[in-house]
Amino acid sequence: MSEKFDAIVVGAGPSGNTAAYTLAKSGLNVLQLERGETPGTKNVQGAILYSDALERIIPDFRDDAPLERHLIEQRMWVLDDESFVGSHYRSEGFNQPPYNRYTIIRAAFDKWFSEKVRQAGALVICETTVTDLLRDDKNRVVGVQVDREGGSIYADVVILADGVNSLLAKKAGFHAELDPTHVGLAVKEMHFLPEETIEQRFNVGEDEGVVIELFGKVTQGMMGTGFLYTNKESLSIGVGCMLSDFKTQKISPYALLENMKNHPSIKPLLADGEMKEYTAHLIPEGGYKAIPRIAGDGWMIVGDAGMFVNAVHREGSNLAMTTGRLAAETVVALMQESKPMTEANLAAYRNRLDDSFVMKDLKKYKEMPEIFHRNNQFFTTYPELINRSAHTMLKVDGVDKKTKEREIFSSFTHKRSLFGLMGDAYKLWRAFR
Amino acid sequence: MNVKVEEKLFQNRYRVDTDHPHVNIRNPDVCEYECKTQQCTVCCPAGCYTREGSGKVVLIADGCLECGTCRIICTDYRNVDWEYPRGGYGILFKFG
Amino acid sequence: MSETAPARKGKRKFELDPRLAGYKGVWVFIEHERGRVHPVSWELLGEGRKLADMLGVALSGVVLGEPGATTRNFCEEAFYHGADRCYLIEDDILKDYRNEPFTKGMTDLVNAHQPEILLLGATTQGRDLAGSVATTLQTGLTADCTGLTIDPDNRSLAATRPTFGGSLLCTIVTLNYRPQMATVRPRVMAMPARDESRRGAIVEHPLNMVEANIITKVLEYIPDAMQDKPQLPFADIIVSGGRGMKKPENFQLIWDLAQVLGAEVGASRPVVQAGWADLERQVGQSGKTVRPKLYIAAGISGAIQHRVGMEASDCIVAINNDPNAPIFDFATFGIVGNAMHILPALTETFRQQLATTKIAS
Amino acid sequence: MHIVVCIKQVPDSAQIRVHPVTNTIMRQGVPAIINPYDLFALEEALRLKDKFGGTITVITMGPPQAEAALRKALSFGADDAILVTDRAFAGADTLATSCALASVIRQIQNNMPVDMVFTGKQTIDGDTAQVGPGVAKRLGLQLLSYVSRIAAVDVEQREIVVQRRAEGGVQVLKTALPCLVTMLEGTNEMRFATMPNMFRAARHPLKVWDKDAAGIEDMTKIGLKGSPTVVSKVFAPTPKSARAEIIAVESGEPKDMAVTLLAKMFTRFPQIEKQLTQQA
Repeated sequence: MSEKFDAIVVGAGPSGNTAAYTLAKSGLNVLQLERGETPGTKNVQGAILYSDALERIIPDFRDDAPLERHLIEQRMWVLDDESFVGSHYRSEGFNQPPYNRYTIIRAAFDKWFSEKVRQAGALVICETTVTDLLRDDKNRVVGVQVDREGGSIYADVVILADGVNSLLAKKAGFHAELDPTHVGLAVKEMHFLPEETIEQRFNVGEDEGVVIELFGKVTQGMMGTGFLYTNKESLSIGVGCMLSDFKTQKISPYALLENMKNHPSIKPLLADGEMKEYTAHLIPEGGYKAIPRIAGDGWMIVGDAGMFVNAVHREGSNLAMTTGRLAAETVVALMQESKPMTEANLAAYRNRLDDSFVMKDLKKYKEMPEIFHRNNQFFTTYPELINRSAHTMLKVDGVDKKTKEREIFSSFTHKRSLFGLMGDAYKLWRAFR
Repeated sequence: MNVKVEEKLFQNRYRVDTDHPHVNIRNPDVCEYECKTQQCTVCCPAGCYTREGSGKVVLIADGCLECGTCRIICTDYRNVDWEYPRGGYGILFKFG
Repeated sequence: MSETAPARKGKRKFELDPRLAGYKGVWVFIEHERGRVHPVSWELLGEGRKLADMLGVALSGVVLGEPGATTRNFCEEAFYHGADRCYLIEDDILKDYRNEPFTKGMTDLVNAHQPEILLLGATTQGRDLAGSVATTLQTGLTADCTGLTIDPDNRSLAATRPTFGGSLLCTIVTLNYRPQMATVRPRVMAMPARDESRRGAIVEHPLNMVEANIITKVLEYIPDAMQDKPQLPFADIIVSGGRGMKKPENFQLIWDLAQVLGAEVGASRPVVQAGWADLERQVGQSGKTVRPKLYIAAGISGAIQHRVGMEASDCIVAINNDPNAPIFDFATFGIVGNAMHILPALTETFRQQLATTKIAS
Repeated sequence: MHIVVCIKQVPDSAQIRVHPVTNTIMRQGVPAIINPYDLFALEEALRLKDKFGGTITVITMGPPQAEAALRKALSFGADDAILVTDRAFAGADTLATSCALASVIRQIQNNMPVDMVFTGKQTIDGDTAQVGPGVAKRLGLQLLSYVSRIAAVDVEQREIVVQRRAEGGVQVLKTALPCLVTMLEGTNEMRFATMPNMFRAARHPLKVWDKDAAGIEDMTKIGLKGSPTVVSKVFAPTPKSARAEIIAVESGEPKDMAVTLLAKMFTRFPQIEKQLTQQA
């Protein structure tokens, strides 16, 4: 009576979809289980899509994927309470197809992606929460238990793409509860505006988009960033900070977002918009050192569940897709050689990951999270100093520039010793190296 | 600033599983008498946890965004039982 | 669009099929249950009067019921409320409302006397009947209307109704079909003044049915008062309590006010969760959706879960000691204060008020 | 017993918002769901099937995307599903819709007699409550609308007893099969689908019928052509006044607040005073 598949993929986000797609394309009998009403209804992202990872499995995705705007301009703003110092990078190079980065709306995008998974031949079943993993007498994972009557389903391998909370792996004892220093909490709102208004306000043409990364006082001293992305007819605005910081603060996440929205430099961008959704989501930002065990007898972990996020570059979905693909390719290779899905055989997944940009990038920034954790001046003192410097420099008030420079220098050293400044610079250089 | 999270949640779509709350406080006494910070009442992005005058923490998870914050920040007492809602229930993001 | 705005260009000039020109007059179905006419019927006579006057035609009531003084009295009352005429079918078969005989009676009357407009209440009875009658007559029916008027260009009935759960309104016309039928939501149209000096003509008609041929039988009628289950979705007045009532004992204050008002008692989710009130009484997202004339919310903050279940109420009175409570953002009237003090005062004031009106009437 | 359940895929109207400033309708991100009232009908039909056995055929008329609604109905336990989809049906009002649905049910009946037709009391997008009565009339079925409870079914005698919501109470009605039932809300709770049914629903080959398969002969009776009513205007309602009028009195006495409230309330809402007087 019980159903048996070659592989079960738990979750229909970018990692799960890529895994299920890759497996099904290779002719495997795949079941994908998703707890949302439709794929996407439980998923939250900023959201920016990096073409490369998707292109590798669906080269012509641009033909029908619901893409919002391709990004031609990146702004970085460092804010204090009433001003910001910013850099803008805009290039016609980004405006030549095939485009490299797009804003997307996940509910629509995930639904599209899932349709591709179905077309590839996987059986996709939604509204079904996997509550546990099934084990055999040797403690190998042999399937999943879902929250429905008659819900024991078997498979040679189970790919856990169940997101940042990674409840299944935790329940199975594969890894421990997340540490608040390893996760960020982001809250986001969707503000709808007419297309033309967005294009005028952000100085872009049809289908062209802008990303604004926000640093400084918007996080009120916590380690984190804000963001504002342009979609076709909406803006995604959000702010995220480390949970460990939230844990010691007396400001609620929604108040933080509300404050940010009311910053004099941001408010006009949102004016007259219609807020249509408020979301919250955790981001696994523990980096390389926090990556748990990612494969064992009959199971593998992909995407957010495995901490595969590059917090420094705010990349996640591309890592998710890549891990999903590499996990699936590992399974396909083993199946072709009729090898069992043992821990030893599935270790090939880790090797593939190590050879990919995923692990290389994460390794490069492995010190980053800790540096920021131990040095909150990056989020408090510096933004204020930078803004004050700009103000001093730009204000025309009869004071000569040399004196101004001296004032700026002394305000830096006053707030933070010369040693401190040099140390910070060194730490950042080390981490980025 | 007086921010009303209700106004924000009003925009969202939910299918509440009335008889099956997916988040529960394990032992309410721990929240009331032992936990000094009651940080869940601050950090929950949906304001699901409220502190009553008496010091009791009341949880109504209908507006839950299923982020997991409350569970993870409860490091001292591990007093939150947290599961995903039954299939199809809970928050249903329109945009995500 | 302002009323003086010129007619839109290209608006099709509508010519009524000459075969339908014989349809004249405005009819209102006089709905009754257990010897009592549903107030919506009088409201419709008030509205029908305006339409009939605009068209320069007669306004008629349609009464179907068992033979006797009660049924005849409905016709008299219809005249008092504005009807010029009443079409009457008296038959024992029509003692209780049933779809089959009422549909036959109504369609026979329409075919015999050809009204141009037929209005019914958007009640369970009116909608049951209207759907069957319109299908039998193969004519257009606009359901659950909140506004009626006559298009001066072509004498047709323009019926406005909410759609998509009330977030939109649309105006609907019935073109080359007669009669133009509409069911109208109760409590939307004004109640006309009752004028006992008004008289009218009764036009009688036979039903021509035998009970043996009617398949559906009414075994029993159970009045709501006989049922122990609260009937929140159908209540006209609801008094609800929330967590701000502090203690389960204080919830008695809610019951006291409800008793004076003849109201149902509602509750917010936390209160039900705490066991102060039955799940049956929970208003909101995971409870009941209500739409009373008056909703009194005491100690309820107005969280979204509650709001979605009651915001369609005609009048919302909120009592809360937190002036920033979200409920004040959408309530009609607000009292900032301690519910434990305000509720007894309200109960007493209502009691006095009602005692006075009782003496006066 | 063969029960046909008519369902409709509708936009989740609870998600449609009117912009508070511009007073325009915000349509973005409004999902399509099974009309909630139809779920009560489906569940009631499933309960009859649990009790007496038989077959449940779910039908829906709509665009190809309505497939999702049918698959969901299959997952709850329906046996078969028919998607009636054809451009010719577009723009139908209640009269034309009931014509098309009645024709579909006649076609189903040709293969297997239908004992009962179930549907919700109304849809949340149209809110008319008229398609059910219309279909019953066309098929000559006994109409049981606004049913709050199925009290008894006698399969041998082909009789059914139901409670029907009436003004101020419920009617207990007894009638003979075949009949058409429109279900009231809150009468039951949709079951949680079993995993085998989820699998079956995902794999079930759907029947897709166009107007010919649906047995439509007279094209003037369906779609826009067959609709006597025409929408002449769609507009947004004037928004409710934003904030509550706060009742404040100089004395600050609850008693005075109550008196002020009553006076203001009865002025603005004479119907409330009337309601109270009527009750008294």
